[in-house]
Amino acid sequence: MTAGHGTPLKILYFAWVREKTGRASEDVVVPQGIETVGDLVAWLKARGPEFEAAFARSDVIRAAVDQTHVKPTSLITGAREVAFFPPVTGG
Amino acid sequence: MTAGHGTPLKILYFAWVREKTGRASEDVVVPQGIETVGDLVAWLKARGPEFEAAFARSDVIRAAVDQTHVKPTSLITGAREVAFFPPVTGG
Amino acid sequence: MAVRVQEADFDLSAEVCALSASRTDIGAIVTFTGTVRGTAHGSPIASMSLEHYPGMTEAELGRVEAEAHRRWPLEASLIVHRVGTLAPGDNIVLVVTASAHRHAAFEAAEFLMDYLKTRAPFWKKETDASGVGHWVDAREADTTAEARWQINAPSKAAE
Amino acid sequence: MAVRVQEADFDLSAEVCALSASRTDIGAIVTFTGTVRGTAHGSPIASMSLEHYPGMTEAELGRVEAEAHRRWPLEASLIVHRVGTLAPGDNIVLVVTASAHRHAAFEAAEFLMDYLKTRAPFWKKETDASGVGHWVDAREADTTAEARWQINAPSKAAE
Repeated sequence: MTAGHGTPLKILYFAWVREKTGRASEDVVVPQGIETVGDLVAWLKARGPEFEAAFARSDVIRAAVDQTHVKPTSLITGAREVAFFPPVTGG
Repeated sequence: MTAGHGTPLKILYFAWVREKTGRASEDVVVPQGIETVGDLVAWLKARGPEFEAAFARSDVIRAAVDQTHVKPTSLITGAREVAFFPPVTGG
Repeated sequence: MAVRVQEADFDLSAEVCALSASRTDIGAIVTFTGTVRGTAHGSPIASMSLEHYPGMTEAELGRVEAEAHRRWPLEASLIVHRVGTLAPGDNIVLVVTASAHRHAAFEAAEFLMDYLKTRAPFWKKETDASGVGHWVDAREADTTAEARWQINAPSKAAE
Repeated sequence: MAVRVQEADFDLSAEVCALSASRTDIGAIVTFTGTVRGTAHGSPIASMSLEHYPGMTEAELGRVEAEAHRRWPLEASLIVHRVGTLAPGDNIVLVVTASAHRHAAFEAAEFLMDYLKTRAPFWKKETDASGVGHWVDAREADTTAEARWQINAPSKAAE
Protein backbone atom coordinates (compact mmCIF):
# COMPACT_ATOMS: atom_id res chain seq x y z
CA MET A 1 0.00 0.00 0.00
CA THR A 2 1.32 3.47 -0.80
CA ALA A 3 1.05 6.59 1.31
CA GLY A 4 -1.60 7.83 -1.10
CA HIS A 5 -4.62 5.74 -0.07
CA GLY A 6 -6.40 8.45 1.85
CA THR A 7 -4.03 8.44 4.82
CA PRO A 8 -2.81 11.97 5.57
CA LEU A 9 0.94 12.43 5.44
CA LYS A 10 2.57 15.04 7.66
CA ILE A 11 5.06 17.24 5.78
CA LEU A 12 7.52 19.41 7.72
CA TYR A 13 9.64 22.26 6.40
CA PHE A 14 12.70 23.71 8.15
CA ALA A 15 14.96 26.77 7.87
CA TRP A 16 14.72 28.55 4.49
CA VAL A 17 12.50 25.82 3.06
CA ARG A 18 10.00 26.71 5.81
CA GLU A 19 10.38 30.43 5.08
CA LYS A 20 9.84 29.96 1.34
CA THR A 21 6.81 27.65 1.64
CA GLY A 22 5.40 29.92 4.34
CA ARG A 23 4.56 27.04 6.66
CA ALA A 24 6.30 24.81 9.25
CA SER A 25 4.10 21.76 8.63
CA GLU A 26 0.95 20.55 6.98
CA ASP A 27 -1.05 17.35 6.58
CA VAL A 28 -1.54 16.35 2.95
CA VAL A 29 -3.29 13.50 1.19
CA VAL A 30 -0.89 12.35 -1.49
CA PRO A 31 -2.39 11.02 -4.71
CA GLN A 32 -1.69 7.51 -5.95
CA GLY A 33 1.49 7.12 -7.96
CA ILE A 34 3.60 9.30 -5.64
CA GLU A 35 5.93 6.65 -4.33
CA THR A 36 9.34 8.24 -3.76
CA VAL A 37 10.67 11.36 -2.09
CA GLY A 38 11.46 12.70 -5.58
CA ASP A 39 7.86 12.07 -6.71
CA LEU A 40 6.63 13.95 -3.64
CA VAL A 41 8.88 16.95 -4.38
CA ALA A 42 7.61 17.09 -7.97
CA TRP A 43 4.00 16.96 -6.75
CA LEU A 44 4.60 19.65 -4.10
CA LYS A 45 6.27 21.97 -6.66
CA ALA A 46 3.11 21.88 -8.77
CA ARG A 47 0.99 23.18 -5.88
CA GLY A 48 1.96 26.85 -6.23
CA PRO A 49 4.71 29.42 -6.74
CA GLU A 50 5.83 29.32 -3.08
CA PHE A 51 6.56 25.58 -3.46
CA GLU A 52 8.12 26.12 -6.86
CA ALA A 53 10.46 28.67 -5.21
CA ALA A 54 11.18 26.54 -2.13
CA PHE A 55 12.16 23.51 -4.19
CA ALA A 56 13.85 25.38 -7.07
CA ARG A 57 17.29 24.32 -5.81
CA SER A 58 16.15 20.73 -5.30
CA ASP A 59 19.75 19.48 -5.48
CA VAL A 60 20.54 21.14 -2.14
CA ILE A 61 17.32 20.13 -0.35
CA ARG A 62 17.59 17.22 2.02
CA ALA A 63 14.78 14.92 3.12
CA ALA A 64 13.96 12.71 6.08
CA VAL A 65 11.27 10.04 6.19
CA ASP A 66 10.01 9.27 9.68
CA GLN A 67 12.96 11.18 11.15
CA THR A 68 15.68 9.36 9.25
CA HIS A 69 17.82 10.87 6.46
CA VAL A 70 16.87 9.46 3.03
CA LYS A 71 17.77 9.88 -0.66
CA PRO A 72 15.42 11.30 -3.32
CA THR A 73 14.89 7.78 -4.64
CA SER A 74 13.73 6.44 -1.27
CA LEU A 75 10.15 5.21 -0.98
CA ILE A 76 7.62 7.05 1.16
CA THR A 77 5.39 3.97 1.34
CA GLY A 78 3.83 3.74 4.79
CA ALA A 79 5.53 6.88 6.02
CA ARG A 80 3.90 9.01 8.73
CA GLU A 81 6.00 12.13 8.19
CA VAL A 82 8.38 13.52 5.58
CA ALA A 83 10.58 16.56 6.25
CA PHE A 84 12.40 18.87 3.82
CA PHE A 85 15.30 21.09 4.82
CA PRO A 86 18.63 22.58 3.68
CA PRO A 87 21.91 20.85 4.58
CA VAL A 88 22.24 20.92 8.36
CA THR A 89 24.47 23.53 10.04
CA GLY A 90 24.47 22.66 13.75
CA GLY A 91 27.38 22.06 16.08
CA MET B 1 86.82 24.59 29.02
CA THR B 2 85.10 21.52 30.46
CA ALA B 3 82.81 21.29 33.46
CA GLY B 4 85.69 19.80 35.40
CA HIS B 5 87.90 22.83 36.10
CA GLY B 6 86.93 23.28 39.70
CA THR B 7 83.40 24.56 39.02
CA PRO B 8 80.84 22.54 40.99
CA LEU B 9 78.16 20.84 38.90
CA LYS B 10 74.71 20.28 40.36
CA ILE B 11 73.43 16.73 39.86
CA LEU B 12 69.75 15.95 40.41
CA TYR B 13 68.12 12.53 40.75
CA PHE B 14 64.40 11.81 40.36
CA ALA B 15 61.96 8.97 41.06
CA TRP B 16 63.65 5.58 41.54
CA VAL B 17 67.05 6.98 40.56
CA ARG B 18 66.69 9.33 43.54
CA GLU B 19 65.60 6.45 45.79
CA LYS B 20 68.51 4.25 44.74
CA THR B 21 71.20 6.92 45.07
CA GLY B 22 69.66 8.02 48.36
CA ARG B 23 69.79 11.72 47.49
CA ALA B 24 67.73 14.25 45.52
CA SER B 25 70.68 16.41 44.52
CA GLU B 26 74.33 17.10 45.18
CA ASP B 27 77.08 19.43 44.03
CA VAL B 28 80.08 17.61 42.61
CA VAL B 29 83.40 18.66 41.18
CA VAL B 30 83.87 16.57 38.07
CA PRO B 31 87.43 15.58 37.15
CA GLN B 32 88.98 16.55 33.82
CA GLY B 33 88.21 14.21 30.94
CA ILE B 34 84.53 13.80 31.83
CA GLU B 35 83.02 15.49 28.80
CA THR B 36 79.74 13.73 27.95
CA VAL B 37 76.69 12.58 29.84
CA GLY B 38 77.87 9.01 29.31
CA ASP B 39 81.28 9.86 30.82
CA LEU B 40 79.51 11.37 33.82
CA VAL B 41 77.39 8.24 34.35
CA ALA B 42 80.52 6.05 34.24
CA TRP B 43 82.24 8.30 36.76
CA LEU B 44 79.19 8.38 39.09
CA LYS B 45 78.87 4.55 38.99
CA ALA B 46 82.40 4.24 40.33
CA ARG B 47 81.55 6.30 43.41
CA GLY B 48 79.84 3.52 45.35
CA PRO B 49 77.38 0.62 45.33
CA GLU B 50 74.31 2.88 45.57
CA PHE B 51 75.36 4.60 42.31
CA GLU B 52 76.25 1.25 40.75
CA ALA B 53 72.70 0.09 41.58
CA ALA B 54 71.01 3.31 40.46
CA PHE B 55 72.70 3.28 37.06
CA ALA B 56 72.70 -0.50 36.53
CA ARG B 57 69.93 -0.19 33.93
CA SER B 58 71.65 2.72 32.22
CA ASP B 59 69.74 2.05 28.99
CA VAL B 60 66.48 3.15 30.64
CA ILE B 61 67.90 6.18 32.44
CA ARG B 62 67.23 9.55 30.83
CA ALA B 63 69.28 12.71 31.28
CA ALA B 64 68.74 16.44 31.03
CA VAL B 65 71.45 19.08 30.83
CA ASP B 66 70.38 22.49 32.08
CA GLN B 67 66.73 21.36 32.00
CA THR B 68 66.71 20.10 28.42
CA HIS B 69 66.50 16.44 27.36
CA VAL B 70 69.81 15.14 25.98
CA LYS B 71 71.42 11.94 24.66
CA PRO B 72 74.22 10.04 26.42
CA THR B 73 76.66 11.38 23.83
CA SER B 74 75.76 15.02 24.59
CA LEU B 75 78.48 17.23 26.04
CA ILE B 76 78.22 18.58 29.59
CA THR B 77 80.72 21.34 28.85
CA GLY B 78 79.69 24.52 30.63
CA ALA B 79 76.60 22.90 32.16
CA ARG B 80 75.25 24.19 35.48
CA GLU B 81 73.06 21.15 36.26
CA VAL B 82 72.60 17.61 35.02
CA ALA B 83 69.59 15.49 35.99
CA PHE B 84 69.06 11.72 35.82
CA PHE B 85 65.66 10.05 35.86
CA PRO B 86 63.58 7.15 34.52
CA PRO B 87 61.36 7.65 31.45
CA VAL B 88 58.71 10.19 32.36
CA THR B 89 55.19 9.06 33.30
CA GLY B 90 53.14 12.22 33.74
CA GLY B 91 49.86 13.21 32.12
CA MET C 1 25.09 7.98 27.31
CA ALA C 2 22.78 10.95 27.07
CA VAL C 3 21.67 13.55 24.55
CA ARG C 4 19.85 16.79 25.36
CA VAL C 5 18.48 19.66 23.30
CA GLN C 6 17.81 22.77 25.37
CA GLU C 7 17.53 26.56 25.32
CA ALA C 8 19.43 26.92 28.61
CA ASP C 9 23.19 27.27 28.83
CA PHE C 10 25.26 24.41 30.26
CA ASP C 11 28.09 24.37 32.79
CA LEU C 12 31.16 22.39 31.78
CA SER C 13 32.25 21.40 35.31
CA ALA C 14 28.75 20.40 36.38
CA GLU C 15 28.25 18.21 33.30
CA VAL C 16 31.63 16.52 33.65
CA CYS C 17 31.10 15.97 37.38
CA ALA C 18 27.67 14.43 36.80
CA LEU C 19 29.22 12.05 34.30
CA SER C 20 32.33 11.04 36.24
CA ALA C 21 31.55 11.56 39.94
CA SER C 22 32.60 8.65 42.18
CA ARG C 23 33.88 6.66 39.23
CA THR C 24 37.44 5.35 39.17
CA ASP C 25 37.32 3.47 35.85
CA ILE C 26 37.71 6.69 33.85
CA GLY C 27 41.21 7.94 33.13
CA ALA C 28 40.52 10.43 30.35
CA ILE C 29 37.76 12.95 29.76
CA VAL C 30 37.60 15.04 26.59
CA THR C 31 35.14 17.90 26.16
CA PHE C 32 34.35 19.93 23.08
CA THR C 33 32.53 23.25 23.44
CA GLY C 34 31.34 25.08 20.34
CA THR C 35 30.69 28.80 20.75
CA VAL C 36 29.15 31.59 18.67
CA ARG C 37 31.86 33.56 16.87
CA GLY C 38 31.39 37.32 16.63
CA THR C 39 31.88 37.61 12.87
CA ALA C 40 30.67 35.85 9.75
CA HIS C 41 32.48 36.38 6.42
CA GLY C 42 34.32 39.27 8.06
CA SER C 43 31.24 41.17 9.25
CA PRO C 44 30.07 41.36 12.85
CA ILE C 45 26.92 39.45 13.78
CA ALA C 46 24.38 40.63 16.35
CA SER C 47 22.90 37.24 17.19
CA MET C 48 22.47 33.68 16.01
CA SER C 49 19.27 31.66 16.15
CA LEU C 50 19.20 27.90 16.08
CA GLU C 51 16.25 25.92 14.73
CA HIS C 52 15.94 22.14 14.93
CA TYR C 53 13.67 19.21 14.10
CA PRO C 54 12.29 18.03 17.45
CA GLY C 55 12.21 14.26 17.63
CA MET C 56 14.58 13.64 14.75
CA THR C 57 17.32 15.64 16.49
CA GLU C 58 17.28 13.43 19.56
CA ALA C 59 16.98 10.29 17.41
CA GLU C 60 19.92 11.29 15.21
CA LEU C 61 22.13 12.33 18.16
CA GLY C 62 21.27 9.04 19.86
CA ARG C 63 22.27 7.07 16.74
CA VAL C 64 25.55 8.99 16.46
CA GLU C 65 26.32 8.42 20.14
CA ALA C 66 25.51 4.71 19.93
CA GLU C 67 27.85 4.41 16.94
CA ALA C 68 30.65 6.07 18.93
CA HIS C 69 30.14 3.58 21.76
CA ARG C 70 30.21 0.72 19.24
CA ARG C 71 33.55 1.94 17.84
CA TRP C 72 35.43 3.04 20.98
CA PRO C 73 35.59 1.69 24.57
CA LEU C 74 33.78 4.65 26.15
CA GLU C 75 32.80 4.66 29.81
CA ALA C 76 30.41 7.58 29.38
CA SER C 77 29.37 10.27 26.92
CA LEU C 78 27.12 13.31 26.65
CA ILE C 79 25.85 15.56 23.86
CA VAL C 80 24.10 18.83 24.73
CA HIS C 81 22.98 21.17 21.93
CA ARG C 82 21.33 24.54 22.48
CA VAL C 83 18.50 26.00 20.39
CA GLY C 84 16.91 29.46 20.35
CA THR C 85 18.61 32.84 20.13
CA LEU C 86 22.26 33.15 21.14
CA ALA C 87 24.77 36.02 21.31
CA PRO C 88 28.42 36.08 20.20
CA GLY C 89 30.53 34.20 22.74
CA ASP C 90 27.61 32.03 23.89
CA ASN C 91 27.92 28.26 24.08
CA ILE C 92 26.21 26.28 21.29
CA VAL C 93 27.17 22.65 21.76
CA LEU C 94 28.91 20.41 24.28
CA VAL C 95 30.30 16.94 23.65
CA VAL C 96 31.88 14.94 26.49
CA THR C 97 33.57 11.56 26.14
CA ALA C 98 35.12 9.52 28.94
CA SER C 99 37.30 6.45 28.57
CA ALA C 100 40.04 4.57 30.38
CA HIS C 101 42.49 5.84 27.74
CA ARG C 102 42.97 9.18 26.09
CA HIS C 103 43.05 8.26 22.41
CA ALA C 104 39.59 6.68 22.57
CA ALA C 105 38.20 9.77 24.28
CA PHE C 106 39.82 12.15 21.76
CA GLU C 107 38.78 10.18 18.68
CA ALA C 108 35.23 9.59 19.87
CA ALA C 109 34.73 13.29 20.67
CA GLU C 110 35.97 14.33 17.25
CA PHE C 111 33.82 11.66 15.59
CA LEU C 112 30.73 12.86 17.48
CA MET C 113 31.32 16.44 16.37
CA ASP C 114 31.99 15.49 12.73
CA TYR C 115 28.81 13.42 12.57
CA LEU C 116 26.72 15.91 14.48
CA LYS C 117 27.80 18.66 12.05
CA THR C 118 26.63 16.73 8.99
CA ARG C 119 23.68 14.70 10.29
CA ALA C 120 21.94 16.34 13.27
CA PRO C 121 19.01 18.48 12.03
CA PHE C 122 19.96 21.93 13.31
CA TRP C 123 20.03 25.11 11.23
CA LYS C 124 21.75 28.37 12.13
CA LYS C 125 20.60 31.82 11.09
CA GLU C 126 22.88 34.78 11.74
CA THR C 127 21.45 38.26 12.18
CA ASP C 128 23.80 41.07 11.18
CA ALA C 129 24.18 44.51 12.78
CA SER C 130 21.40 45.97 10.59
CA GLY C 131 18.95 43.26 11.65
CA VAL C 132 19.06 41.22 8.43
CA GLY C 133 19.09 37.44 8.85
CA HIS C 134 21.27 35.07 6.82
CA TRP C 135 20.98 31.29 6.90
CA VAL C 136 24.40 29.75 7.44
CA ASP C 137 25.59 27.65 4.48
CA ALA C 138 26.74 24.12 5.11
CA ARG C 139 30.50 23.83 4.85
CA GLU C 140 32.02 21.44 2.36
CA ALA C 141 34.79 20.89 4.92
CA ASP C 142 32.28 19.30 7.30
CA THR C 143 31.26 16.71 4.73
CA THR C 144 34.94 15.95 4.11
CA ALA C 145 35.50 15.64 7.87
CA GLU C 146 32.66 13.15 8.18
CA ALA C 147 33.86 11.14 5.18
CA ARG C 148 37.26 10.38 6.73
CA TRP C 149 35.66 8.08 9.31
CA GLN C 150 34.78 5.77 6.38
CA ILE C 151 32.03 3.80 7.98
CA ASN C 152 28.53 2.68 7.32
CA ALA C 153 26.55 5.70 8.39
CA PRO C 154 25.02 5.32 11.84
CA SER C 155 21.49 5.88 10.58
CA LYS C 156 19.96 3.73 7.91
CA ALA C 157 20.44 5.84 4.78
CA ALA C 158 23.36 7.72 3.29
CA GLU C 159 22.98 11.31 2.17
CA MET D 1 49.36 30.51 26.61
CA ALA D 2 50.01 29.40 30.16
CA VAL D 3 51.44 26.43 32.03
CA ARG D 4 51.04 25.74 35.73
CA VAL D 5 52.28 23.02 38.08
CA GLN D 6 50.33 22.91 41.33
CA GLU D 7 49.21 20.71 44.23
CA ALA D 8 45.69 22.16 44.24
CA ASP D 9 42.84 20.78 42.17
CA PHE D 10 41.53 22.78 39.19
CA ASP D 11 38.00 23.62 38.10
CA LEU D 12 37.23 22.98 34.45
CA SER D 13 34.60 25.71 34.04
CA ALA D 14 36.68 28.33 35.85
CA GLU D 15 39.74 27.59 33.71
CA VAL D 16 37.80 27.64 30.44
CA CYS D 17 35.99 30.86 31.46
CA ALA D 18 39.27 32.58 32.36
CA LEU D 19 40.63 31.64 28.95
CA SER D 20 37.62 32.53 26.80
CA ALA D 21 35.64 35.17 28.72
CA SER D 22 34.52 38.14 26.61
CA ARG D 23 36.24 36.77 23.50
CA THR D 24 34.29 36.25 20.31
CA ASP D 25 37.13 35.01 18.08
CA ILE D 26 36.98 31.51 19.60
CA GLY D 27 34.58 29.00 18.07
CA ALA D 28 35.93 25.75 19.49
CA ILE D 29 37.31 24.81 22.89
CA VAL D 30 38.69 21.33 23.60
CA THR D 31 39.62 20.19 27.09
CA PHE D 32 41.40 17.04 28.18
CA THR D 33 41.25 15.98 31.81
CA GLY D 34 43.38 13.08 33.00
CA THR D 35 42.26 11.38 36.21
CA VAL D 36 43.66 8.77 38.60
CA ARG D 37 42.25 5.33 37.79
CA GLY D 38 41.38 3.09 40.71
CA THR D 39 43.33 0.06 39.57
CA ALA D 40 46.77 -0.72 38.19
CA HIS D 41 47.45 -4.08 36.48
CA GLY D 42 44.11 -5.27 37.85
CA SER D 43 44.82 -4.45 41.53
CA PRO D 44 43.27 -1.55 43.42
CA ILE D 45 45.52 1.37 44.29
CA ALA D 46 45.21 3.42 47.49
CA SER D 47 46.89 6.57 46.21
CA MET D 48 49.20 8.00 43.59
CA SER D 49 52.01 10.44 44.20
CA LEU D 50 53.45 12.68 41.51
CA GLU D 51 57.02 13.94 41.58
CA HIS D 52 58.44 16.45 39.09
CA TYR D 53 61.55 18.42 38.19
CA PRO D 54 60.79 22.03 39.16
CA GLY D 55 62.05 24.43 36.55
CA MET D 56 62.48 21.87 33.77
CA THR D 57 58.80 20.95 33.99
CA GLU D 58 57.66 24.49 33.27
CA ALA D 59 60.34 24.93 30.60
CA GLU D 60 59.36 21.69 28.85
CA LEU D 61 55.61 22.40 29.03
CA GLY D 62 56.28 25.90 27.68
CA ARG D 63 58.28 24.47 24.75
CA VAL D 64 55.53 21.95 23.98
CA GLU D 65 52.87 24.65 24.13
CA ALA D 66 54.87 27.02 21.90
CA GLU D 67 55.26 24.20 19.36
CA ALA D 68 51.48 23.64 19.34
CA HIS D 69 50.92 27.35 18.67
CA ARG D 70 53.46 27.20 15.86
CA ARG D 71 51.63 24.28 14.23
CA TRP D 72 47.97 25.23 14.73
CA PRO D 73 46.07 28.55 14.69
CA LEU D 74 45.26 28.57 18.40
CA GLU D 75 43.63 31.56 20.07
CA ALA D 76 44.49 30.35 23.57
CA SER D 77 45.82 27.34 25.47
CA LEU D 78 46.45 26.13 28.99
CA ILE D 79 48.31 23.25 30.62
CA VAL D 80 47.80 22.54 34.33
CA HIS D 81 49.52 19.53 35.94
CA ARG D 82 49.11 18.51 39.57
CA VAL D 83 51.86 17.15 41.81
CA GLY D 84 51.76 15.62 45.29
CA THR D 85 49.53 12.84 46.59
CA LEU D 86 46.28 12.08 44.78
CA ALA D 87 43.44 9.61 45.32
CA PRO D 88 41.60 7.45 42.74
CA GLY D 89 39.21 9.65 40.77
CA ASP D 90 41.25 12.83 41.38
CA ASN D 91 42.26 15.09 38.54
CA ILE D 92 45.90 14.87 37.40
CA VAL D 93 46.22 17.03 34.31
CA LEU D 94 44.23 19.56 32.31
CA VAL D 95 44.89 20.69 28.75
CA VAL D 96 42.71 23.34 27.11
CA THR D 97 42.98 24.52 23.50
CA ALA D 98 40.86 27.21 21.86
CA SER D 99 40.69 28.00 18.17
CA ALA D 100 38.32 29.44 15.59
CA HIS D 101 37.85 25.92 14.20
CA ARG D 102 37.38 22.56 15.84
CA HIS D 103 39.98 20.43 14.08
CA ALA D 104 42.82 22.73 15.16
CA ALA D 105 41.58 22.60 18.76
CA PHE D 106 41.23 18.80 18.73
CA GLU D 107 44.60 18.12 17.09
CA ALA D 108 46.50 20.59 19.26
CA ALA D 109 45.02 19.14 22.47
CA GLU D 110 45.96 15.60 21.46
CA PHE D 111 49.44 16.78 20.42
CA LEU D 112 49.95 18.52 23.78
CA MET D 113 48.97 15.37 25.67
CA ASP D 114 51.15 13.09 23.52
CA TYR D 115 54.18 15.33 24.00
CA LEU D 116 53.52 15.98 27.65
CA LYS D 117 53.35 12.19 28.25
CA THR D 118 56.78 11.57 26.74
CA ARG D 119 58.70 14.77 27.52
CA ALA D 120 57.43 16.56 30.65
CA PRO D 121 59.46 15.45 33.69
CA PHE D 122 56.77 13.96 35.93
CA TRP D 123 56.92 10.56 37.60
CA LYS D 124 54.03 8.63 39.11
CA LYS D 125 54.26 6.25 42.03
CA GLU D 126 51.23 4.13 42.90
CA THR D 127 50.71 2.89 46.44
CA ASP D 128 48.74 -0.34 46.71
CA ALA D 129 46.25 -1.39 49.40
CA SER D 130 49.05 -2.81 51.60
CA GLY D 131 51.03 0.43 51.48
CA VAL D 132 53.69 -0.71 49.03
CA GLY D 133 54.74 1.83 46.41
CA HIS D 134 55.35 1.01 42.74
CA TRP D 135 56.85 3.43 40.21
CA VAL D 136 54.70 3.49 37.10
CA ASP D 137 56.49 2.19 34.00
CA ALA D 138 56.56 4.36 30.89
CA ARG D 139 54.24 3.00 28.24
CA GLU D 140 55.61 2.09 24.84
CA ALA D 141 52.27 3.27 23.43
CA ASP D 142 53.04 6.82 24.55
CA THR D 143 56.29 6.88 22.59
CA THR D 144 54.42 5.57 19.54
CA ALA D 145 51.77 8.26 20.03
CA GLU D 146 54.40 10.98 20.12
CA ALA D 147 56.18 9.61 17.05
CA ARG D 148 53.13 9.94 14.81
CA TRP D 149 53.40 13.75 14.88
CA GLN D 150 56.66 13.33 12.91
CA ILE D 151 58.26 16.62 13.72
CA ASN D 152 61.51 17.99 14.96
CA ALA D 153 61.12 17.68 18.69
CA PRO D 154 60.10 20.96 20.32
CA SER D 155 63.12 20.99 22.59
CA LYS D 156 66.64 20.92 21.24
CA ALA D 157 67.55 17.25 21.56
CA ALA D 158 65.86 14.00 20.63
CA GLU D 159 65.69 11.19 23.14
